[in-house]
Amino acid sequence: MSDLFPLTVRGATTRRRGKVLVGPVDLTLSGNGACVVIGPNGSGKTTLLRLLHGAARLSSGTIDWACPMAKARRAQAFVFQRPVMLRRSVLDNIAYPLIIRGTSRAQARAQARDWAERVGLGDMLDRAAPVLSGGEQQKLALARALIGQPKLLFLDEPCTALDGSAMREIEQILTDAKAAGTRLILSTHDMGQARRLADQVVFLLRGQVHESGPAAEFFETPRTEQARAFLKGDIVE
Amino acid sequence: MSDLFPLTVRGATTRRRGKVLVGPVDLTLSGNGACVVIGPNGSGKTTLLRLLHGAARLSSGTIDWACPMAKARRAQAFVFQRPVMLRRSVLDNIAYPLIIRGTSRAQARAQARDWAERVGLGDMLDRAAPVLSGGEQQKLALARALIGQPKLLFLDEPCTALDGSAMREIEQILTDAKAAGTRLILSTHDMGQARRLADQVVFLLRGQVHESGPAAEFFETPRTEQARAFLKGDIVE
Amino acid sequence: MKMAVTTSFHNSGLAEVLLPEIMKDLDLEVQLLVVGTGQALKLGRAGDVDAILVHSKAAEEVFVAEGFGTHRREIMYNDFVFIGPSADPAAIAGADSAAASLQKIATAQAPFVSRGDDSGTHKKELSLWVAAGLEPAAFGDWYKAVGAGMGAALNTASGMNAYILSDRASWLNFGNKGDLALLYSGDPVLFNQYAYLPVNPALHSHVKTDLAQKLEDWLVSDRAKELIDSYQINGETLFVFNAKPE
Amino acid sequence: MTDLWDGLAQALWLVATFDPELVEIAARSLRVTLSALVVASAIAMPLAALLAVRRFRWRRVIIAILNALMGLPPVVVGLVVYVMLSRAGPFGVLGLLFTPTAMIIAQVIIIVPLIASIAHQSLRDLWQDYHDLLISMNVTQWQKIRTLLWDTRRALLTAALAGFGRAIGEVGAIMIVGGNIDHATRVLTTAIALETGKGDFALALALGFVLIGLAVAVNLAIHWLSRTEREGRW
Amino acid sequence: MTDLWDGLAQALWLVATFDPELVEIAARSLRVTLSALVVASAIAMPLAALLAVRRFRWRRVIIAILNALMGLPPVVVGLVVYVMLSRAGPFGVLGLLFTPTAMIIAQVIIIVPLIASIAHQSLRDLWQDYHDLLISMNVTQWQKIRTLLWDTRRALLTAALAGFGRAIGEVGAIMIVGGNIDHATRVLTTAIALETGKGDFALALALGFVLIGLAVAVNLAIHWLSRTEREGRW
Ligand SMILES: Nc1ncnc2c1ncn2[C@@H]1O[C@H](COP(=O)(O)OP(=O)(O)OP(=O)(O)O)[C@@H](O)[C@H]1O
Ligand SMILES: Nc1ncnc2c1ncn2[C@@H]1O[C@H](COP(=O)(O)OP(=O)(O)OP(=O)(O)O)[C@@H](O)[C@H]1O
Ligand SMILES: [Mg+2]
Ligand SMILES: [Mg+2]
Repeated sequence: MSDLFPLTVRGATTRRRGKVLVGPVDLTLSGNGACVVIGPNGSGKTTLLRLLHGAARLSSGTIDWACPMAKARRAQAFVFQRPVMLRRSVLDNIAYPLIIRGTSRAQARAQARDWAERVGLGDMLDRAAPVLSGGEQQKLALARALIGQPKLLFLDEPCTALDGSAMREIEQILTDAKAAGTRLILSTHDMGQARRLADQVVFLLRGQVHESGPAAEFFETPRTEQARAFLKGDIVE
Repeated sequence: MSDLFPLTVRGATTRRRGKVLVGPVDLTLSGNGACVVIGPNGSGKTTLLRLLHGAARLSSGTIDWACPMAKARRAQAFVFQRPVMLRRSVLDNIAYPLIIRGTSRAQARAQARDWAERVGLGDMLDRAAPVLSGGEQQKLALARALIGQPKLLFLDEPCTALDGSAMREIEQILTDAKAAGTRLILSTHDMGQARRLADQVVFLLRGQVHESGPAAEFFETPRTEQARAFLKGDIVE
Repeated sequence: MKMAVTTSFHNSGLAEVLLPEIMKDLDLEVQLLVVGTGQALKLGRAGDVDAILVHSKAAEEVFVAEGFGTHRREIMYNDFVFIGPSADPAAIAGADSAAASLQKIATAQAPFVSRGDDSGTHKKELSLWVAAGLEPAAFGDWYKAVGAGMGAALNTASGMNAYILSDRASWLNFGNKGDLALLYSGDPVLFNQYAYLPVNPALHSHVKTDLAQKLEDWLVSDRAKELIDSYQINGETLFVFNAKPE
Repeated sequence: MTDLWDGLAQALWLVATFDPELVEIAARSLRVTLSALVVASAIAMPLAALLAVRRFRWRRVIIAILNALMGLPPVVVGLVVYVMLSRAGPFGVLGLLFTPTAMIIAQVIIIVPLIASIAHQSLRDLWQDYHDLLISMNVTQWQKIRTLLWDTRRALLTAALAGFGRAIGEVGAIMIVGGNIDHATRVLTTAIALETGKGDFALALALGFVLIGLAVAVNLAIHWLSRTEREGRW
Repeated sequence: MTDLWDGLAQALWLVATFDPELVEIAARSLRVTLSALVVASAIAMPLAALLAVRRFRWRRVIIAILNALMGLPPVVVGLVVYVMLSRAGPFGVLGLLFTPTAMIIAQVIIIVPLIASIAHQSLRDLWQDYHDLLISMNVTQWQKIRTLLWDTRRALLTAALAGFGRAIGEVGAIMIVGGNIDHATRVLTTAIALETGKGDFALALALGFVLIGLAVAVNLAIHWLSRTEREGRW
């Protein structure tokens, strides 16, 4: 927690074939709670999250954690927009992060069973993960990310495929994690969810941070024209 | 339109390794407009849509269109929950359905350019489709489905990855299509969207049709306990 | 012990008669490596076999002179024969010498398959052409140097219906005769001497000299003489034992 | 060991001096193998796509057999082709035995299962991706095959290269059907076998190194050429 | 043509009567090839996984070379192994030449590139799926390799079967290093070559059919055994 943050991003940029996907981004994140990244489709939310996590290559600029990079990486987990299912059973998927850290198989499975229960997958432990429904895959990815008790959890639109009650449950789990000291960085298109979870907001537009600040402030009195339009659901130019 | 419907489903069931995923489903769909399939995660929405479309194998029961099966299939299109991107450019992806029907390459591309513009992908025609962002992929899938002017369009949670304004635009496109006589069968977790688009509602629970009827009626006065709970966003048992 | 032998010797089938007897008499298991003459000499030079049995006098003498073999012991001989299409377009059947039949083939420009692999048979064939006053290097398309073992060359000749020089044993044992027939034989220049060469233990200490010696003694014995001389295929005697006692 | 160094030195020498005989047989090797490759690819790739796309009763059995045929003993292939093409055989009248055409036929038989198997793997994986979409679009069998072949062309290149390598290095079959006739059907591999039989291991190795160098060069060239496309990430 | 039918008839006869000589050499073929397969798989599969998982400077070049080596001419492999194992060579003291061990070594060299290339294809595709997740989990290189190998085991089976087929049908190399010694190093393919040289095509073809039958049987058996698992759809 405190040993990861503050996170300092200076001029971070990702390019592909000369085209700038994201950046330059300057950002400082500190303290606890959830930082919600919002922005129109293709504005670079996914790319930014991956960049912060170290899963995408930085073309220029720097990203510095309060501790060495390797240590910071180990304390993080990521739930991807399109969850990746290992070609194994649900149980083995959830237990996987523990097993690669050397936890005994029996213990890992016991914990995985717990987590499957908590996200509502308790009755399909032996099912092959790739055949799960969209929502079930998202739940699995979340359980798999949380089982390792990360200090920082990235979530890329984690509730898109969930039904109403599952969304509420997952939000509850996230709020609990937050209270227990896990720091969240998540992207979402659901402004309701953003309001419920966010302590801090980053508003992206065309690959750049257009506005950022405390959540209450941003949602009440957005400073820029574009943020106001986005919150109303209008097209942002 | 009229030559596809009424659709009559009798005892349709899908099993995998003995386990019933969906069914038995009895259903009759007729007339124009949109039929919205709702239900909790894993209730079988995706499976039912695929079953109706003929993309999943029927284990027992019958699905009858008002015209021969082969003809009915040709008049349909499907937007999958996880859009499939052909490993080609955005333009070639959208043009693909026309090209396989024998439209000349130039004409297909011209139309594809139009549709890309309409869904908001106009400035990334030459990008490789697999690198698109989640929302962009959904838009592409939609344009690709609509370009063939299907009489019946299946949409499996088509707006989950879209931002607010894109969602509004897509809903407008769908409403226009509906007005032009295209019949829609879509699933969604967004009850707001369901209310906006639905003429008829099918509420699935554990693989079976729990309740179905005209949209207005269903949303105002759901007949069953479970439907009421679901609409409130409570856990449905 | 391991012995490298030429394809033609092995194809004759004589090995299958001799080896069990050797096993019986000497309690010695001889493992045969069936390779081309050149390769057999090569294996001997490298010390990978204990002895070799080949039929290419000049090369053998060099082998011994260079010290790779202790000595050269002649064991037996058979003979070469001319094979060709049964219709015999070059009419060599009535020729009075090997040289004459070769001249007829060259004149008729009838297809002729040459081993072309530097083997004992090939060298013999070349020397025969020279003896007939002809120069193989100047031949036209009808002369096919196939670069293959005896069996493969016979297969090719059979496929092309061409003339070929073969040792009698390989020919008699050959199963894919097709339209081919034995057309000429008997000229003494066609004799084909087989010799036994033990590998020099001074160069390769691991060589089983004692076993090689035992085998040599057996090969020149009366017992071997009887077996070799009485070996027949289709009623034809193939080999003539001619080892001289030391 | 000296043979190895001698071989390397000779290989360099042969290549550096453009030894005319080497050039002749190397060119023949390439010509025969490339012809075989084109024919085999034209057969194997659509076949592989068909096996990926169509579900029929014996599909898995056919795939298993195709896998098994990857190991078709070249000598047996050579024999069968020989028997077929020999004058006593059904195609004897064509007079193809001991010609480069016969060698091409044998090579095609040997590499079709290899190319088909390797291609099938990639095609099947892509088909798993595309399956839902193409099925839902009512694409005809033939269009499915074309789409898959086109979109997986880079992997197909690997399959073709594998076939090329196998064909150019093959000797058992073409020795039998080609006959290793000097200036007519002698190629690199049969020349190597010949020199081995002669006991001239150094020359045999030299030719072998030239052959390997040729195969590696073709592979690197193709990989390098397909590099531009790779940038697109698929 | 008659040779073909004779061959088939003889093949049936040999198998039906359990001809002791056939059983001996077929068993030796299987023993040698299976040993080579185990060793080669143990080398090739982790190598393939490493090439899928690690990005280093020469990665693509190594993959291209591996592809090229799929076509390593068996005769050349045989020669190199011979030179190494010969009494005059560096490993001569081991006395391995003309033993089944030498044949296994040659086969391993021949099939490692084949198995690695085919395995690499599947591993790379799975890695594209898994990449993000495993990277984000800070999985060590070795764990990545283990995870990939385990989750793609069915495709690896295909790679192994391809290697098996290639090895059991190979003759050029094992002829040189094994020597085709009766009752010691004679296997099916060298026996076929021998009978071909004798012009006994029918017997050669018969042995060839037995060999092909063996390869097909092994393939079908494995495919059938892995069927249960297939049901899980991956
Ligand atoms: N390899 C690439 N080459 C070219 N463009 C790329 C590449 N990868 C991503 N992009 C583009 O970069 C932009 C940002 O993508 P990103 O996935 O970060 O968007 P996003 O904000 O997550 O969008 P969404 O809300 O739709 O998920 C998109 O327009 C995408 O098409
Ligand atoms: N091959 C299979 N084997 C076993 N179970 C399966 C298989 N395919 C799907 N299922 C299960 O069938 C159920 C229905 O899946 P489906 O994808 O239709 O749900 P859904 O209603 O679309 O859910 P979501 O809202 O999460 O997308 C799920 O619980 C899923 O895990
Ligand atoms: Mg995104
Ligand atoms: Mg679904």
